[in-house]
Amino acid sequence: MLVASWLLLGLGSVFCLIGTLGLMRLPDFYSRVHAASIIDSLGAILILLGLILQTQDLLVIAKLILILLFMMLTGPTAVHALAHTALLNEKSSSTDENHQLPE
Amino acid sequence: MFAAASIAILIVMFFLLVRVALGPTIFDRILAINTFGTAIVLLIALFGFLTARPDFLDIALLYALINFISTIAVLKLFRCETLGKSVDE
Amino acid sequence: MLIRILIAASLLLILWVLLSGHMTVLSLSLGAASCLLVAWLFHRLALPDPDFKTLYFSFNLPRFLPWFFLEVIRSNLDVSWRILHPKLVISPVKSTVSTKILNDVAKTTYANCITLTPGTYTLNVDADSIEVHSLTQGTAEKLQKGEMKERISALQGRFKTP
Amino acid sequence: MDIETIVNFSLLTMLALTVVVLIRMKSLLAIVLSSGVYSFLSAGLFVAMDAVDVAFTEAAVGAGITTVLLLAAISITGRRQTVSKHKRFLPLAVITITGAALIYGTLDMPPYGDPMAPIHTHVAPHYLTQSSEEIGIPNVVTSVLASYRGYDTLGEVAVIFTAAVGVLLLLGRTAKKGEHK
Repeated sequence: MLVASWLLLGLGSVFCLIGTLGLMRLPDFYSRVHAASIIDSLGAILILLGLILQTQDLLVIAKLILILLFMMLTGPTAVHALAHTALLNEKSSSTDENHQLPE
Repeated sequence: MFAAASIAILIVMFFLLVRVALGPTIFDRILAINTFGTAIVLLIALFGFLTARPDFLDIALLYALINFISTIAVLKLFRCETLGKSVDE
Repeated sequence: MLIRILIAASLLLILWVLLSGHMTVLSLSLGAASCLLVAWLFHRLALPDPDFKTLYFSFNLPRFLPWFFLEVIRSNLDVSWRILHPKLVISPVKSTVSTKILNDVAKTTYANCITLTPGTYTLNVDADSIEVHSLTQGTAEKLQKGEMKERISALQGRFKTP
Repeated sequence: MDIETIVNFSLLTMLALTVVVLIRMKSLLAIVLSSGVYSFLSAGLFVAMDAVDVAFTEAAVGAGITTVLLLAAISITGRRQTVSKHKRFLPLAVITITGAALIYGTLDMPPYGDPMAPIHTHVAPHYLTQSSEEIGIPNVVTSVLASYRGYDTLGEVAVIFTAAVGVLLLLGRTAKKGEHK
């Protein structure tokens, strides 16, 4: 049980680091979103699962599962809203010459 | 292992901060800040286990929700130029 | 409407008990009162479906979730490999997927599942199609084949009509 | 060096870095968002120092409400910082003197976590030992805030209520103006 938990925590950290590397390496905003979603999905899932295996307290497990659930529900929504707004902004700035590109 | 994972998350946070500073577009910054929220939720959860006080999880839970709200608020501002109207208007 | 408020309040009460951990009469009654108040205040915002359509929706979830979890791991490994590759083998592409056979809940689930698997995320959701940004040509083609869509449309159960 | 020290120092370093980033930025939207990062970091620091309740407030107020309120303010003003034409020496002098005074003040403070510090020897033991008998709430911080310092908290609530009413009045007026456009 504990070995599995350490393994999950370690793997989660590695995926978080890979996601960060991607966030630094990838060339443009739209591809960077993919890198950030590695941290949001597998990085967070593995670390929280690893923590769940560490405890026997049912309340703590319930809270960890709730955190996981909220993240899995809000994460994609936020990413979609971000990408959609970026897309709209790009479209309106390509038709409107006076539009300033956001910094 | 908690310590190693915490340090990994701290490194992640540092580089996200670099992305916030570099930009170049505001959407890159928002993306980095949103991910920063995820990272700090994980850090607090790990830190609670590190110090054997899992009641810190309440705060992690609150952060997971707050982070979403501020991201959505700023995106709405972008979309509608104001916070007081609905998206369809 | 009263039933919907009560359902929402009892769901909130479960959350209250999970978060507080106290099972005394005082704590529970205060919790119930505040849950009712919140459910009433936000009844215009969102309440559980009175016809329980979303409940039917979730009966097939145990079959879907393990597959989806494996899919998340697979796509994570794929994107990680591409990031770690010294030459950064990516070919970002936008594509459109039709969602005509899905109802609203399934559409939302589909869009969220696409975003949750790294390598693809939704850019735009229309009435009967979803615009997707993929990191590589391969993931875009895989999405076009529609395995995930089939599995999600199987989740819809008896409410197949949109 | 143990891990808690590492976490503390890393958070503090990132806090300082965030301030530098904030100063260098010109776009007000980016500044408001990055100040959310600042709140997250300082709340993380509060967690590391065991001040869980303060961290709770910092997260809800600093990262949540403040961000939304500042965004609302930006939406009815402008998005770019105007270049100030004032002389910069006076503000610099004021800030330097205030900062120096604050740092001088910290020299008198007892070390962090010192059990013999004045704050830990006066009323705190009484609160810690007697609060569950006198008030009957498991959380000591709550009983101190809501009962031992009840008048103080009443005053705070009045301040927050006034602020909320003020914000509602200001935002409500602009919404009506928007309708006329």
